[in-house]
Parts: sequence; structure tokens; C-alpha cells
Amino acid sequence: MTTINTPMGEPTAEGWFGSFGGRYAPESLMPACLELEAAFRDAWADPAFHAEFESVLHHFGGRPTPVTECLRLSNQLGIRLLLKREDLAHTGSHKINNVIGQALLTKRMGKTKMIAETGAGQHGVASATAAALLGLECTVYMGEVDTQRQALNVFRMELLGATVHPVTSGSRTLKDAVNEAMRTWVSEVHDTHYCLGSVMGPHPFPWMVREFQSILGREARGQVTDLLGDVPDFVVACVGGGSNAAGIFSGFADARSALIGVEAAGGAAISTGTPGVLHGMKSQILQDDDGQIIEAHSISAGLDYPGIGPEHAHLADIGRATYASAGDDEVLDALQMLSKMEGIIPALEPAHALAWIIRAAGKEIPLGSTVLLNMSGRGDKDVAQVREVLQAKGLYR
Amino acid sequence: MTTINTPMGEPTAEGWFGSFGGRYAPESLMPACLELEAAFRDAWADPAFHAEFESVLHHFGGRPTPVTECLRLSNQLGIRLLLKREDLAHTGSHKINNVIGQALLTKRMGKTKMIAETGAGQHGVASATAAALLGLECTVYMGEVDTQRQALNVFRMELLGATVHPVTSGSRTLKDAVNEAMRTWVSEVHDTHYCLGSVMGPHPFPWMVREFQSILGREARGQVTDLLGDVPDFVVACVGGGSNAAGIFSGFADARSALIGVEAAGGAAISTGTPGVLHGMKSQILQDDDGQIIEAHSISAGLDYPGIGPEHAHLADIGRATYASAGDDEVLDALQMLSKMEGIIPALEPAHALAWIIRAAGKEIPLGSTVLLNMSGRGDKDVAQVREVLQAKGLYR
Amino acid sequence: MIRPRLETHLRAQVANGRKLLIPYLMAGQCPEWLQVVEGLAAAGADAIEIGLPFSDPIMDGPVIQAAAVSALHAGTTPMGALAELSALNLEIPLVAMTYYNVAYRAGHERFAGRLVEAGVSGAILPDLSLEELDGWSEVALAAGIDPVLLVAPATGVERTAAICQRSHGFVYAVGTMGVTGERTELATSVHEVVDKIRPLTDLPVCVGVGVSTPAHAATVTAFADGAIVGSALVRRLLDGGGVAGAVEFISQLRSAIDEGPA
Amino acid sequence: MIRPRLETHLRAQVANGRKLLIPYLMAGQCPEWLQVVEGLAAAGADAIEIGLPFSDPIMDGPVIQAAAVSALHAGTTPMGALAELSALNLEIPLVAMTYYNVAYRAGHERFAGRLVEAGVSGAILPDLSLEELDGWSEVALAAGIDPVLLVAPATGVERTAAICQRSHGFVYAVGTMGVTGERTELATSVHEVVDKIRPLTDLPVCVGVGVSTPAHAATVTAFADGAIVGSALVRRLLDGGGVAGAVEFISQLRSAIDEGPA
Ligand SMILES: Cc1ncc(COP(=O)(O)O)c(C=O)c1O
Ligand SMILES: Cc1ncc(COP(=O)(O)O)c(C=O)c1O
Repeated sequence: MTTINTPMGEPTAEGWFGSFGGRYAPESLMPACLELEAAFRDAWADPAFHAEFESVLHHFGGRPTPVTECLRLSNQLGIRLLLKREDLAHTGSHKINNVIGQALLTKRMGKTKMIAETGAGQHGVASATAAALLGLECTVYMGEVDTQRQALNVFRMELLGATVHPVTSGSRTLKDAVNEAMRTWVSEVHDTHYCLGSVMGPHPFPWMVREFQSILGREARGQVTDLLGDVPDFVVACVGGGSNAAGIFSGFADARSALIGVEAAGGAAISTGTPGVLHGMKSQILQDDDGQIIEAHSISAGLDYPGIGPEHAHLADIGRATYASAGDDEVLDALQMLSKMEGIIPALEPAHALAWIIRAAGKEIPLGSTVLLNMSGRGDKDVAQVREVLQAKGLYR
Repeated sequence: MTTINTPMGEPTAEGWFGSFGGRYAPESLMPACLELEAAFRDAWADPAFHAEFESVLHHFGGRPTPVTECLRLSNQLGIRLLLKREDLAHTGSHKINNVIGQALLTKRMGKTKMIAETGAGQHGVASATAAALLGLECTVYMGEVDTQRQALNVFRMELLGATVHPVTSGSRTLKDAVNEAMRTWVSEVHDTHYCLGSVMGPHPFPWMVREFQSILGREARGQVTDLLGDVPDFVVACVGGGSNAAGIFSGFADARSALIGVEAAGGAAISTGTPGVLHGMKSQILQDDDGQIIEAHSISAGLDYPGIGPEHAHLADIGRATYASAGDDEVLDALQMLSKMEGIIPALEPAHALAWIIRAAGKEIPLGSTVLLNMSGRGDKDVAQVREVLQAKGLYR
Repeated sequence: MIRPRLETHLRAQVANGRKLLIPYLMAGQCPEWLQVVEGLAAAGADAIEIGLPFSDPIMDGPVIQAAAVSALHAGTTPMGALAELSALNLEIPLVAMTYYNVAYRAGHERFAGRLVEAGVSGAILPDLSLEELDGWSEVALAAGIDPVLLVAPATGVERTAAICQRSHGFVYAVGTMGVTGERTELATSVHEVVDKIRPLTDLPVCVGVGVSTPAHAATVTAFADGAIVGSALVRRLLDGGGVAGAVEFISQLRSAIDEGPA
Repeated sequence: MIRPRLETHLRAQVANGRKLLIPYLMAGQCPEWLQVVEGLAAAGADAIEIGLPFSDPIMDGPVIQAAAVSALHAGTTPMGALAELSALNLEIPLVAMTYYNVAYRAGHERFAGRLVEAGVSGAILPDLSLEELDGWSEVALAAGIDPVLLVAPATGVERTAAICQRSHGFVYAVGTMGVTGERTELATSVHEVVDKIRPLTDLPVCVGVGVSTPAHAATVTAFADGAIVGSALVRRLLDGGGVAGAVEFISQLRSAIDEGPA
């Protein structure tokens, strides 16, 4: 394993970001991983593919998403806060960027089916959407517990023509949905692409997903520079698997901006995890002394993941990015604050990043700093849950 | 009343579109209507106001929204179908265009409060959003029946800092919410602007709301012309009060495009209404022989309105636009079809327009025609209801 | 059945130094509404406003809304109510109060005709603004109906003048910025709105909206020509007060007005 | 406690013309699992695969997943299970099968040491690909552990050669594209995958995944050197078959293999 030099450049040929990454996949999947890598390299070197990818994201996905300056909240926090508005992308989050890329690649590889895992349903809905657009068959694996908690998202995926497969193994949540999707991929790999939802899994997934998400970082770099005449002092994003963070970080990795990833306190793989191998990658993982994986727990289903993309483990290692965490209560407060002061109801995931900003303003973030927050998704998917939580706390009637 | 000549030009000084429109408001409100008209004329002639309006809609609202070509559905229908994607605008529909305009005007008039009516909650959420952004106090009037049916939207508005006032008079739905908002406006008019949600109400509302919505028509004209090298043969939009239709029609009124408004079969003011006066305007209204207003009934709360904006009544009169209607069942089919074939879950409202297109393709719409549909909003707000309806029909488990 | 014409009658009363009391009730709001009208006339009303129920009364608060709902549920129609009124023997004029759509839908001529047949000689259409008055005003006057217009606290002076010019019967001074309904206190705006109107017309000026108690009525008639009492009466009727309750209330109002403010 | 080393033993058996039978069970899946191991050894197994439970077994179907859950719930740990194994007296080699994180988290040296202490002489880590083998492979071999690698139906010829080169003990021919689990029919790919491997190695070639019945075992051992039977045995144990049931099943498999295909 050779260490790569450019922060957020290409991983090594074997998929390593420093000492993280790799390809820990059953042999039945290895040919598919190699085929995918070759197909992605080929596509990503092909201007026609880029053109199609960007055109679909523009005409169908609503890109570029704007950058919004939060005047009232900035004033209150004593910083200058900008939001990259992935909540305005089609299907309501940055997930669409990745699935459009992978769906186009699926077609290019001559495959007719896609499978995907999902937790709360965001990546599942995005995958079903891309599949509908391109006429691919789509099956989404979702923990049975999540299919019950998110019955409406199940219906949404079904409306989009996907089959939702409830996963009854393990904790019946996201981690198990990934397991089950991988198992299925093993038997259907000849005509099926596994559309992984974040910068995780075996090489080339962490790299490929980051590349598909880097469009948002490139856009943001240009937009913020136009607005500020400079890069921001801080670039902040929530981290579940780490795809939205990787996307926005990649636009500023070569700049002076501090990069901050914010995990859920109950799923903080960087600060409380140890190196391990899960779902095809070596990274920081929540695990016990025997190497058994520990379940993550967060108010936000999208951050409820015991691992983190290998590139983030590497960025933490080399100190190019810093990882913090936020707890459920401050996240709820942040969500309410942004809603009331700026008219934007954030998803619970980016509300973690905002909670950190609110806590750090005037401390880790010096007053007067410019801060770019990746608003990775909209809160509509979460309002029912937030209402229940506030009701349970006696904070809502 | 003088008849205006340019289709979709300014109404007369007294707010007439042909024989529809006017100002049928209690004297307590007339000074406010006159003040509003003056303020709007002044603002609309001020390049700085336009610049701010457009800047907020760009940076905050996500404009311009794209035009998406529906390849698979076009193929099936034998036409070329384009969608203007207002579903991608912030808060999920075209309603944001109007509320940003009115909220900016509220500030310009030195008022600190906004009231709004809402049916399903779309205009209420948009109003609460604009108020939060600009630091205005906001109260939303919503029929009690609707607050129960749409409890999540009530919560969403409250998250955004608005007060939701359940209306217990009359049928306790949209029509009564308008009544109640008007009644409140009568007592609070000194510091309060009534942010009406569609091209209805007394002059200058129908004209002003159309002007604020015309941004989508202008955008669409440019985008479609770029794509087709020509204007579309048909421009189709759903019509509740008629604001999204007015917005898109205004971009093509001077072109050869046929303009088609599609009402809900149970609220088809043009085809089954008669001239009448309601909510401050003369227009086509559903009423009985005594002039009592008849309640509209539609699967879509946003089209559940017994009137229609006066300009539409006029466009129908002079034959510049044609109005059709669609029934609940074909609307459900259309919603499912677009979801499965194009990866876009439409709101129930624009699904009416799509249902008509599906029915008319190859008949009123000759094969090979180019058709622009205003996708006025996203279906997320409707999926719970659609699921229940399909369940009740035994079409979903 | 010929009754005195609204404006003629009110001017005469005012000329006689009498302060006017104009109660309002909703046609059909209770089964005995016609007897109530007779009772009010006998108990000292100078004119009576008859509400014709409309489904969407945007100038009305909860009490009059409830009366409209009750009347409509009972099958009352504006035209039916007018037909019933024609049977009454009254010495005072009647004023119809409803929303413009009722008149528009019926057709101006037909509506005016029905009013005349009912012995009604004035009409208040609160959502028919000065701007939209043409058409109805001419037809009404030609038929012998006085179109009564409203001036609000927010109405500017020029506009007040224009409204006064086109009002007939009396000028309806809206006492407070708000919809119909009882208030515990009289609004401070009452005095201002009457002062604004006075120099601009020689028509009687009557104050309505928010005049709820005998004391209120006494206060306003100290500077205005008359008091219009709606919700307070309508509520008593909705609460089952019946003819007796209405008559008792109107008598209290009458005495208070005649005695003047305390 | 010295047991025969995996590769030495299997090569010797094959050289003797014996077809290999390698049953799999999950450590800790039932209380009597150690007795089952002894019983299988006595009833004709040539080696035994011992699954060490892992929380996220992505190559396993529902039956072996359930066994892992059951073992973990019973408090089984990979290291604890190995310690228990060391007490057994067996004449055949043992092969550990688990996922790479168990070895990685323990540390390669420590993990290999524990295997050796447990008398285990082979290790199958199905998610440790050829690409990531460096590090573990050397440590294992140095400790006396044969790292057994897998070849799948989808594996190309060149890659198969590379895998065979680095496999020890035997080459694990994955009989079908899919996870572990019983199948009613043997996959057609079984023959092809063995044919692909054969010319590239002189190691024994054993077929696993989807070999579920005595007839399957007889069929595959007609062209492969051995059959690996996992889920079919694990299910019998989960169903409460106990030592007797396991021994009976293994005896049936043994006879079928020895008699050859019908
Ligand atoms: C809105 C949103 N943000 C963030 C995430 C976390 O994923 P990632 O860390 O890959 O961006 C999710 C996952 O569902 C999400 O829906
Ligand atoms: C998505 C959507 N489209 C259309 C409408 C109807 O309003 P209008 O006819 O004013 O566009 C609504 C109203 O709520 C809506 O939410």
C-alpha cells in the first residue's frame, strides 16, 4: 500500500487512501469490482460520459444548486454562514448525484438491474428515481425495522417502480441492509449493479462515489468564491458514510479552508471507532474487542452507520480534515433554529453539522469567520419524527 | 370597464381582465388594497426591487428551475413532453415565487406581519418560509378539517415560526380559510399584509400574483426555445386559483402555443361555474341559483377551490386559453405513470394536467406535438394520501 | 304594502331630534324571526336591517356567521326570506344587508324588484366597494332602494367624500377596524370616523360594528345620528331569547339612547 | 495437542484415492457443538470447518447467519471458541472459517497463534480477497496455518491461476454464484469451476456452497476431490438434531460419496 500525496486525489491503483480502503470482498464479487473499476475509469475519462452525467443532473436533477447566505443566523452567531443547498436537488438530497452516476454506469456496463441499500430511505428513493428515469429494474434492501419506521418512503420507492425488500437479519437496520444487498449482489452480479449509497464499500466505490459527488464541491467552490472573493475559512458537513462531506471537501481540499466532518455522537466512527474491516473496506469502525460490529445509534437514520468511508479515516489520519460529533438534543435545537430564522428546514443529518457550528461559533470558529455548510438534504422526510420526539419531550402539543 | 387588448397584459386601472376581476372588498380593506396597488406599482417599476426579488429567488429559492424532457413517457404517448420543474423550487412548488414577492413588498410597505390562507398547506409553508427569511411575523389560516388532515404541514409551519390558526367556520376548508384571513385582515390591516396564495382576490392581487409568478413563464420560454428551437405547441397547467397556470401562460401568451388549464372535475369553475363574486373578485364561481357558494371536491386539496382567478375567466372568454378538467381516478393513474416512467413523483395538482395530456395525446393533442407541462409541485406532500386512497381501492397492500 | 322609504324616514326622525336605533337580525336565523321584526318595530327601532344569509360572509364575525349557517341549514334563501317579509305590516323602513353575490346572481333588476316587493327600501352590500358601485346603484335608486355605503376608520377624507356622495338612506360609519361582533369597549375610532363623515354629508350618520350594549348605543348617539346593533341582538336570538328577549333588549337600547350617555 | 496439518492430511487422503468430506458447523451454535465436532470426525469427515461467529457475515445465507446469531447470543467469542477447541482429541485437521475483521482486530500474529493453540491448521476468510492477502498469508503460513482461498464461477482463468498459486490446504471451489445455503439442485456451474481450477493446481479441489444432499456430494466428488457441506448440517443442528443427527447425516454423506453418483 503506497500512500497517496494529493489530499483527495485518486486512491492507489488498489484503492487505498493512506492505510484505509482496499477491497475486502468475497471472490464471487471481485470480478464485478474489477469490472466496475475498469468501467468507471473508462467512463470517467470519457467526455461524453461527463457530458451526459452533467446534463442529466442539470435538466433532471436541478443542478447547480444555489449557495444561500444565512443573514439572520450569521448575525446571531457572529460568523458568515453560507449553505450549499443540496436540499433543493431532485429527491431532496445530494444522494441524487451519486445514483445518476451509477445508473448511467450501469447502463454503460450493459446491466439492466440495480440493487441498493437504504436506511431512512433517502438513497433508496434516489436509486429508485434514477432507475425509473433510465428504465432499469431496481430492488432496494431496507432493514425491516426501517421499513416500518419509514413506511411512506417504502411507498415512495414502490411508486417509482422499485421493489423494496425488507431485511430481517441482524438488527434489521442499515448495516444489515448493506449485508443483504451484498449477499444478493453475489448471486445476481452478472446483470446487476450494486448502487452503493455512500463513499464506502470495496474499491472503487469510495473513490467513484466521491467523484460523482465532487460536482457539488466544484460548484460550491465557484459560487462561494464569487460571493466572498475567497474560499471559506471552514467547510463543514455531516458524515454518515461520508459522501456529502467527501463531495464538498473535494472542492476545497487544495485550499486553506479547514474541513470539518460532523458525525452523530452515537455513530462517531472516527472518534470512538478503531481500524477494522467491514462491508468491503478497511476503515474506522465501531467494534468490540473481538471485532464484532457495534450498532450505531442516532436520531438521524442517515448517520446511523457504524463505519465511515476510508478516505475520511485517511483525512483524519493526515490531519487534513477534523471530525467532531453532535448529540441528538443539540441537533434538534439546530434544526428548529434554522427553520425559524432562515426558512429552511434541514434534514436531521446536516442539522448535525449545523449543531456543531452553533456550538463552535466564537470558539473553534473565530468570530467573523466564513463558514460553508453543506445542506445535504431537506427536512421533509424527518418532520414526522421530529414532531414525535418533541412531543415525547413535552415540547410540542 | 374597458377590455384590455394584449392577452395577459396589465388589467385596467380598476383591475379588470375583460369582464372579470375588480375589487369587491369591504371598505375597511379598500384603503389597504389601494395602498398595496400603489406599493406594487412602485416596486414593480423599481429595478432594485426586481433585482432583490430575483436574487432571493435565485440564491434562496433555487431558481431557475430546469426544464426536463420526459423521454420514456413521450415515447409512449407519441408526443414530446417537457416539464417545467417547479417541484424543485424551495418548499416544493411554485408557491415560493409569489410569497417571496409579497414578503419583500410587505417589508417595503413597512409592515411587520403577514397572514395567509392555506388548504393543504403548500402556500402556508411557503408563506411561513418567506416570513422566517425576512423576519416577519406570520399567521396562517387553515380550515380545521385541513389542519387535521395535514397535521404534519401544520407542524412544518410551526417549525418555521408561524402560528397556525384553525378555522372552524363554514366547511372548515380552504374557502373558509380565505374568509377568515380576510376577516382578520380587516382588523389588522395597519401593520399586516395579507399574502394571498393565488391569482385571486381583489385587485391588485390577481395581477400582482401573476406578475410574481411570471418569472417561471419567462424562464420556461427561454429554456424551451433553446431546447426545441421553437415555442411548444401546447402549454398545459393545472388550475386551482390559477397562479401556476398564469405564470407559465404569461410566458407564451403572445406565441402560437395553445394554452390549456386543467381543473379538478369537482372544482371546475370554468366549465361548471357561472359568473359571480367571491373573495373580492368577479369571476367564474361554483354557486347555486341563490348565489350561495358550492364547495369544490377534489382528491387534491390545492385544487379544491370553488372559484378561479379572474384572468382565467377572461382568457376562456376570449378563447386565448382553453380549460379542461380531470377526475380523481385518471389523476391517480397519471401520478403513478410519471413516477414509474420518469422518476418524478408529481403533486396531485399537476397530475391533473398530466392526466389530461395522457387522455388528449393523439386526440386533441396531435401525435408529434411538443407539450410543455408546468410541474407545479412535488408529490411528497401527497404520498400519504395517495397510499391511503390506493389502499382503500385495494390497489396497495 | 307601502312602507316609508329609508332615507325619507330617517331624515324626518333626525329632524325631529330623535336618535336612531337600527337593529340587525338575520332572516331565518330562528323560526320566529318575522315576529321578532315586528316586535323590534314596535319596541322603538327606527329601521331594521335584515340580513339575507350568504355562505361566505367575510365582513361578519362568529355570531352573525353562526346565524347565517343556522338560517341556511333551516332552508332559508335570500329570495324566500324577502317573500316572507312582504307579508309584514310595519311602520318603519327595512334595509337588506347581504353580500353582493346574492344581488349579482339574482340580477340587479330582479334583486331590486324583490326588495321592493318585500317592502325593503335600503340595501347594504358591504363587499360592494365604491369602485364597483356602478350598475347596482342606478338600478337600486331607480327601483326606490337606497344603497347605503360604508365608511371605515381607514377611509381617507377624499374617499369618504366620494362615498358620502353616493350613499343614500344614511352613511354607515364602521365603528372599528374589524368584522361584526360584540366588543366590551367601544373603539376610540368611533368618534373619529363620525367626525370625518359629518362635514361631508347631510345624510344621517349611523355607527355600526362593535356597538354592543345600551351604554355603547348611548355613547355613539351622543355624536352620531344613530346606532346599529347587530351581533348583540343576533346572539340573544341564537341563545333562544325569542321575541320577548329581543324586545326587552331593544327597549333597553332605546331607553339608553333616549336618556343619553351617563 | 498435535493434529495432522491440513494440506498434508488432505493430499495424503486424496493420494489414497479417498474422496474428501469436509463438514462445516458454527462454533457455539448449539451447546453440544464440541461433541458434534468429535462425532463428525469419528463418522468419516476428512477435515472439519469451524465457523467462528461474526456479526456481519456477508457471504452467508440465512441458515449460517442464524447459527452465528445463536452463537453470539450464547456468548460465544471467536477466541473463546478456539480455546475450547484445543481440548479436543481429533485425528483430522480443523479449518477455521470466519471473516477477516476477526483476524484483523485480533492482530494477525495473535490470531494465528490462537489457531495454532486450538489445533487448527487452516483458515478460510471469504472476504479477504487475493488483493488484500499480503500480511495475513505470510503470518499464517509461518505459524503453520494453511490459508485456503476461494475460486468463484465468475473468476477468470488468470485470476484463478493466481489464487491457486497462493492457496494452501486445498482450493475452495465455490459451487454457485451466491451465498451459503441449501439448494435443491446442484448448480451447473459446479463442473465448470472445478474444470477451470484443475489444470492450474495440484492441490485438492473441494466444492462448497450449495452442496446440500448426499446425492450432491456424490455428484461433485465424481469430478472434484471433495465436498464441503455447511448449511445442510448447520440447519440440522439448529433444528435440534444434536450429535446423533449430525453423525447420521455425515454418515449418509460419507456412504454416498464412497458409493459414487447413482
Ligand atoms: C440528507 C442526508 N445527508 C447526509 C446523509 C449521510 O450520508 P453521507 O455521509 O454519505 O453523505 C444522508 C444519508 O441518508 C442524508 O440523507
Ligand atoms: C403544487 C401545486 N400546484 C398547483 C396548486 C394550485 O394553485 P394555483 O392554481 O394557484 O397554481 C397548488 C395549490 O396549493 C399546489 O400546491
